[in-house]
Amino acid sequence: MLLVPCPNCGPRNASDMSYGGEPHSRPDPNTASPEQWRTYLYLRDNESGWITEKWYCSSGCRKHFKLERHTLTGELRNPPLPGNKTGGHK
Amino acid sequence: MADPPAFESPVVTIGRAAGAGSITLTDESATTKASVRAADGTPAASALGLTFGCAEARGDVLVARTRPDEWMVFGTSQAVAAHLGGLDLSGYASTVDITHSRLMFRITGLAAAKAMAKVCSIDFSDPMMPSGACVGASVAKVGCDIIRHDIDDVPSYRILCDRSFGQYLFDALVDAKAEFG
Amino acid sequence: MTTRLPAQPNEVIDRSKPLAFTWNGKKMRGFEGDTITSAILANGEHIISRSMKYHRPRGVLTADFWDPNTSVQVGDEPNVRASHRALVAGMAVSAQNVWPSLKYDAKAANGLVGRFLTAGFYYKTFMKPAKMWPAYERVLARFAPGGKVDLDTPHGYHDKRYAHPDVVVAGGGPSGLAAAVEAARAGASVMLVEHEHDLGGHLRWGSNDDADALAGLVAEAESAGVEILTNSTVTGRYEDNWLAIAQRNHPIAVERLIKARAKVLVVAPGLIERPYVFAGNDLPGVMTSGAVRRLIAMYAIRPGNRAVVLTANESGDAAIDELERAGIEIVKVIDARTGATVTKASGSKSRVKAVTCSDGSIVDADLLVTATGWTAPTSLLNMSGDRPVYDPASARFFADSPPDNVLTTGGIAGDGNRDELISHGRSTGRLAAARAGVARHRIQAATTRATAVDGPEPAYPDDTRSPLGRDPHPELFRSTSHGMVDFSEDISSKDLFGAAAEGFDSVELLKRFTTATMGPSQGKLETVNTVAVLAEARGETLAEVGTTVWRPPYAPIALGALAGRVFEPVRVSSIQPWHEANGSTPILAGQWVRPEHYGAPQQEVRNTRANVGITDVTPLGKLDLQGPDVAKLLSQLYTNKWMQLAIGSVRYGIMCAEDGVVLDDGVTGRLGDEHYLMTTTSSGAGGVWNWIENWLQTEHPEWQVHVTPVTTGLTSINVAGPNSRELMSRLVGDDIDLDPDAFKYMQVRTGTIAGVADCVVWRIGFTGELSFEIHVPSGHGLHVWETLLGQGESLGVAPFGLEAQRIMRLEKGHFIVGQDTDGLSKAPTTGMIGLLKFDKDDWAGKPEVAWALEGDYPRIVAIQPTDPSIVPDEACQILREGTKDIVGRITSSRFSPTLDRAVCLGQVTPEFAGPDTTLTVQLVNGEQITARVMQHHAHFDPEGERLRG
Amino acid sequence: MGKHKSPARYSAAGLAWRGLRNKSWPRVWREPELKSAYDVVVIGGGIHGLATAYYLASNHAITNVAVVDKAYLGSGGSGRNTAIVRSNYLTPEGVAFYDRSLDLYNTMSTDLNINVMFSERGHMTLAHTDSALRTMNWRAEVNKLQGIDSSVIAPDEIKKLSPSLDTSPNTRYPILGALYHPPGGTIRHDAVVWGYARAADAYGVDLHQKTEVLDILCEGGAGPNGKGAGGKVTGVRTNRGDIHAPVVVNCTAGWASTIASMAGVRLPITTHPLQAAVTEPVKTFLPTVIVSGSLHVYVSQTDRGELVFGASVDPVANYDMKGTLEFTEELAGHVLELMPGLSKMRLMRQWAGLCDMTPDYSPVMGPTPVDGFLVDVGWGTYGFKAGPVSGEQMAACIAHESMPDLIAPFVLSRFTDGTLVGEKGAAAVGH
Ligand SMILES: Cc1cc2nc3c(=O)[nH]c(=O)nc-3n(C[C@H](O)[C@H](O)[C@H](O)COP(=O)(O)OP(=O)(O)OC[C@H]3O[C@@H](n4cnc5c(N)ncnc54)[C@H](O)[C@@H]3O)c2cc1C
Ligand SMILES: NC(=O)c1ccc[n+]([C@@H]2O[C@H](COP(=O)([O-])OP(=O)(O)OC[C@H]3O[C@@H](n4cnc5c(N)ncnc54)[C@H](O)[C@@H]3O)[C@@H](O)[C@H]2O)c1
Ligand SMILES: Cc1cc2nc3c(=O)[nH]c(=O)nc-3n(C[C@H](O)[C@H](O)[C@H](O)COP(=O)(O)O)c2cc1C
Ligand SMILES: [Zn+2]
Repeated sequence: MLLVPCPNCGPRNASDMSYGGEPHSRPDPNTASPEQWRTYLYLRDNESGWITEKWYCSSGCRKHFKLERHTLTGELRNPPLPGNKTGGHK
Repeated sequence: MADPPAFESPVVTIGRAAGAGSITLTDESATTKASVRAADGTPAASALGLTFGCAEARGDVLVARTRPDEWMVFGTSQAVAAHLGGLDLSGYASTVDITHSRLMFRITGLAAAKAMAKVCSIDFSDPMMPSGACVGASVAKVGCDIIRHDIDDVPSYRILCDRSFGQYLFDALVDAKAEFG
Repeated sequence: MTTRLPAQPNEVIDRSKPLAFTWNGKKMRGFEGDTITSAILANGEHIISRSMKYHRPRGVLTADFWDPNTSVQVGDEPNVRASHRALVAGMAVSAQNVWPSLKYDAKAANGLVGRFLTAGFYYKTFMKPAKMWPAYERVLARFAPGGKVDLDTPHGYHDKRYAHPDVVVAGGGPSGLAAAVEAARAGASVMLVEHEHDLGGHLRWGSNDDADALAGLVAEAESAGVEILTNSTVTGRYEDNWLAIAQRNHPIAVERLIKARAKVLVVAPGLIERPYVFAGNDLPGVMTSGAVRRLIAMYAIRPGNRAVVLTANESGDAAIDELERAGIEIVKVIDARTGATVTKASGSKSRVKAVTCSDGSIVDADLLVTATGWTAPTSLLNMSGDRPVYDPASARFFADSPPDNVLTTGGIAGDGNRDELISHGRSTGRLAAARAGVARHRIQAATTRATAVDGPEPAYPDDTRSPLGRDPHPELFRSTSHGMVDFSEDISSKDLFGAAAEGFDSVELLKRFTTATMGPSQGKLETVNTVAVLAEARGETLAEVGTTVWRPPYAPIALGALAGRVFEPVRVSSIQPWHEANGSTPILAGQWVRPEHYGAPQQEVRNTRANVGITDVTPLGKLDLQGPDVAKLLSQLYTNKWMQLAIGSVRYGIMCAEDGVVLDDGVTGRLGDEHYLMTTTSSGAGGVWNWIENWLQTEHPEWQVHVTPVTTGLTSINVAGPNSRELMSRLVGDDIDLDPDAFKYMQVRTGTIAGVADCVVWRIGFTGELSFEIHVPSGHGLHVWETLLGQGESLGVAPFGLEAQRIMRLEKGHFIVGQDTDGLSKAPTTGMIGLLKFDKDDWAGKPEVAWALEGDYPRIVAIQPTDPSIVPDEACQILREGTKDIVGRITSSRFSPTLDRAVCLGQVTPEFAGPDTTLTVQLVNGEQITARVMQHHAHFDPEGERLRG
Repeated sequence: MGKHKSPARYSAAGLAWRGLRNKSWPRVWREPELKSAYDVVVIGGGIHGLATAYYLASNHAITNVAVVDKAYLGSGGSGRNTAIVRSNYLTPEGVAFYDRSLDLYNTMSTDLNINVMFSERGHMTLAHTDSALRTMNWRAEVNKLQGIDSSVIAPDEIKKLSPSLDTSPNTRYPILGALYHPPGGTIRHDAVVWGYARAADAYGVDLHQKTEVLDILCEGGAGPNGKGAGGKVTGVRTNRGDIHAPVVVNCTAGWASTIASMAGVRLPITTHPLQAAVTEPVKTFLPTVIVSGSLHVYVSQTDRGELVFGASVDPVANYDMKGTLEFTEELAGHVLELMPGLSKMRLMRQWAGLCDMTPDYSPVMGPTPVDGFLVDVGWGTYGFKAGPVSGEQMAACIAHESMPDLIAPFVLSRFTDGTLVGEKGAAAVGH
């Protein structure tokens, strides 16, 4: 299980958190075209590589925070365990 | 009408070996509990102090900073009222009485951490969770706040959760501690 | 006939403790310390099973956990590894995969047609006639290997626990033991996990010096405070050194799963001896050198009488010494280091009789020992992301670059004598402890609740261990003949050649086509030979061919252990004990247990409409909202307006997700200037809280709002019916004025009820009756409930359950989110168009709701079947008459006791939504009925006179 | 029609003949040279890519086709799925589509001359709550109208069909009923992949393994290098060189977004691992496929005796296929809820594959804003069963340059038009 570094609580099991996925900025609801609004709703970069993603520390501090994670290797930008590069089955 | 009725605990402890053996489990749900919410820099936050994740006894109340912007205060209703009475809520702070929404158990004994390790993934070793530490975590799949506050150097944890889970969680804790006699 | 040898110096059996057991119904005796197979062998039998496909007799090959053909049934437990499982008194052991018996197996005839049953044969036949495949399939399925599940097996006491050790050492051989000792001495908390019943690894069947060294290491480990787990396996290494450890020796649990977050994992699993591929290599009597040594040294078993030994290494040489010491005749030694080898073993159906050597000689023998090399159990390293590399000089795989928090030592890292192994283990232990120390420092420093760390973070230690050497070893995989490669799957080298020639010539395709390595030993014995055969077939090197993917678990783990004890939280209201004591039928709604009814829901409805009913609605989500910006938050969440809500008023609202789909609904009341109480649906409570925090933290951090969930802090009771005001008047204190003009519909008051202060009461109701919803501090919920019943006796009060509530809401035409709406229903579908306020600047889902209104959205309508007695099931489809075109569906339906007829809600396309439209509804039995769309959503009291009363 | 080189026919007689003469079978497919141009390049050697290529050749005589895969054929979801096949979906669009697939599966063994072991053993989706039961009823009613054999059955009948289930009312998650779908079952997934590959190869389609697409070549688009809306595709760049082609089809499931982004196209997809596991083999005792949405688990028993388990996708987006311990823990807990007698069975192997999840649990098929660049993606956790019909319809779409009716509801543009397909109820843990 991923050990997620919460900026408030320190490293916590991913099961203590809720995953929020890619952040995406919300267009102005009064001027957005259907295409812009639905881009916000549905379209995703879904990159294989480094991404920035949202987490919610639901059982710990209950704060939202962002994390940089590599979706292929599982690496974090600032891993709580030193020396924890992981390869994985790609 | 008559006197205000007595507090009804959500758990039946009788016949469940709660106190047997080297670990005791007690129901402290009737304790008055209050939550204070205040952002950094507000007078209330400065007055309540503490580092996030820490707790301490202050006179006859126990105060825990359970979230970066939340404190919990426990004690008798008078003591809690006295402690919060003078709090300056300006700059935006608020209080909610959570006596009825959160129940509280206390698990005490030399092997209490071992029993907790069967139901909770937090590291209960002394350096990571010393007396005077508190943490929000899942216990037997129920979201809880855990506050360690030892009695005479014997490890003791207070566990708070939503009242409705009371009996379920109590039984899970009785089962977890059974192994340790 | 017994094959037990006289006492051996380091034997693990206790001859003073005989144990009786049965083998295929036959009474036998073994000793404490025996495995099942050593006990069976001691009783003179040597066939343990029949092979999967050809039903060939099979015996002991490796005499350890990975022994491929020694799985047996023990009572209700299938697939017990008999060469690992300790014998217990009274065990009823039987052979698996035999029919009708181990000795006379009818399916052995498969062996005769073996040349047609080449790997993958089933893909090429049984296709015609197509109708016959099910029959063929049933026959094939009868060949499924393995034991039998007894469906009445009790769950057993399984268990789990978490652990946070600094260092976990997988493998308790000399190097693992040494690593554990040094790591513990350096101050680390250490768990040493050994798969076998005792520590020691290969030292357990070594010399007397080995035994002494072992005893010394064990004493060191104990005094250093290492937590030792024997008969336990590190079954998996997952992300961030999250380890699964199966503990099988727990005093009270059948099998316990330990989930350990290790700061450093030391992998010290030693090496697994590889079988050799040649004709007849699966005959009972062909064994690895390790098997022979274990059998003699640990269990005092005479593995045969006349032995041929094929040796390519020290282990083979040691086996020769061991056999000699045990007085077993060695008829021939073939030293593979000189290029000689075995070409064939032949014998009767049940045992080796002769061995053909590469020099052409044929020797009589009933035991053929092979020592042809090692397979590195790199599985845990693979799970750590490492891709081990093949070293042809030593003919095995080595770690390439595992992550820094995974270290290897011992045989998997290289070769050496005992002292060298121990010394490497020790330096590995020190390195592990030092690295774990940095991790501990970092984690502790990042955790505010933890004790403050001393000093700066220590430097991260480099790996300065002097590496173990690598002994040369001949690449010895297959002789000049074909033999078994996968003993559990019955796959021979010939099968593999055939499959490669057919084009299944990458290692992954070869595996899938032939099923090689897919059996219970999961490639521990077979992978390298499989790869070697493929390399031979392709004319490539092993490195070029590569291996398949190793996956968890390292060794199979019981479902019971993975499940552990079941934690399924259950929530109840404070009144639940009363419900249970008073004949309620419980129903599970999410995590909540609630009263569905108290025997007669229709009667509960009638009584509520005629007198007064009370119902426990505690699971309704409740959120305490405080702060100057609550109204802004509400405006953002709900589709309607909230800026002007007066203190003392409540309002109903619908929430949408950003795609305009209805997310939740409920009422929110304003209790004070900056204080509100929001209710949500029971199932929506958690989600709405998260939804709110998301808006507050990520979109509007400038808003000052504090949200506290108080769902269970307030016991909620709905008091409904014409007599409800009278009943309430008997309970409320002076602080609440019940006068209809003072306390109007859609208003909220706080005050005392039945002596309980701080109650919240609002005048709303789902039932359509005059009703009060009271929220009582839960520590007094039961008291208020009982007081209501006591005080209301003369008014005809009776409790009603969820079912009555559903009927009454349906009579009133209130939709339920998630039942009458679905994952595509946008707000307009609810018909609450008046609640959609487009002149508000922003609210969640606003653009989608606006666009939806312009289109052909489906409508929720009230529907009444023409025949009042027919209640169409929920989910019945509404069709365009005379066609199968679906134009809608019934979403809710009940028989209304109030109207004495069926009433429904449904979703229909706009074309069919107009009042008085006749609908065609198809019942579950296929019949069609007609029904009418009603003017109002409410079937009953559409003007709402009763609830305003 | 393309030139159909008859591959060595598979038959019992052939097996006997070769067995007697110790002769091995000819290669299943060629190892062709990589040409510099094809009429169509299909990216992804899973069931979708191979079926598309096969039907292009067999139904439309388009044989100058390459299928490229970065690894071995079937290395994606097609080689690691739990092989459950059924058509009892929720929406009429879904039902019609999957039913056609089932038809193709029914005749596949003879059509492709390889035994794909379609085991029509029946498929049961259990309901443990009222609302689940309501969804089952809904599906049953829609299914019946479309002529699909699918109905809701009561616990006693469930017990008869699958005696290992605990149907007593006193469990934590009592079984209230089940949607029973007799034509559903399992199939030997690898055989399907190999069957399409072998048959496509026989028509002259070139199968290129270990050929990774690194870029999509475009011109005329609004984005950099002529990519993006308004442009058109001219070929692909691979680790083995460039291939020119006017039509490029993205059949890469879990990797769909990575390929689409090479053409400057964004998709409504996130990639999540889905895990599966097998137990050690035991004598067969489980006759049907069992699915429980509330308990997030499904299980069937292979003819080899292992139980094959699956669950719902991992919550965290990932391209890594390691798998987690939590999956096995939850899985075991839930399996034992359903079948308490299995506590002594042992889990032998767990693995994971990647799933391309869409917001409405329906696929994305057909044209994209880049001319000649087509997608057949968004297959989530349910795309194996759709392989045959998708291949057939995508081939038609390419050959006729228009969207066939069966797949028209699944166009990419629905995510800008807002006309989503509501399969979530049937597919979330549907399989
Ligand atoms: C554990 C699991 C269980 C499942 N169970 C079921 C089930 O029971 N029933 C069901 O119907 N469905 C099931 N599914 C879903 C099903 O497996 C997939 O939807 C289906 O296999 C997708 O097939 P495909 O051909 O589109 O993609 P895949 O088979 O995934 O093929 C995609 C291919 O693209 C290749 N590729 C990727 N990137 C590149 C590149 N850059 N260049 C070249 N090639 C590339 C990959 O190597 C891969 O081979 C399951 C999935 C999983 C993971
Ligand atoms: N002569 C022999 O019979 C023989 C056998 C094996 C190894 N060796 C030699 O010994 C050296 C290896 O010594 P060592 O200390 O590395 O190995 P070892 O074989 O002495 O001990 C390794 C131990 O690890 C245990 N183990 C393996 N995987 C495990 C897991 N996942 N969880 C828990 N326990 C696990 C095994 O049961 C074994 O007891 C090598 O040089 C090798 O050549 C000799
Ligand atoms: C339906 C099905 C059944 C399987 N049965 C087995 C099995 O009996 N033994 C086994 O080792 N693996 C089995 N596997 C898993 C494969 O070995 C392999 O793990 C999976 O295809 C994923 O590939 P990978 O592990 O190479 O990544 C099975 C896979 C599927 C899809
Ligand atoms: Zn946190």
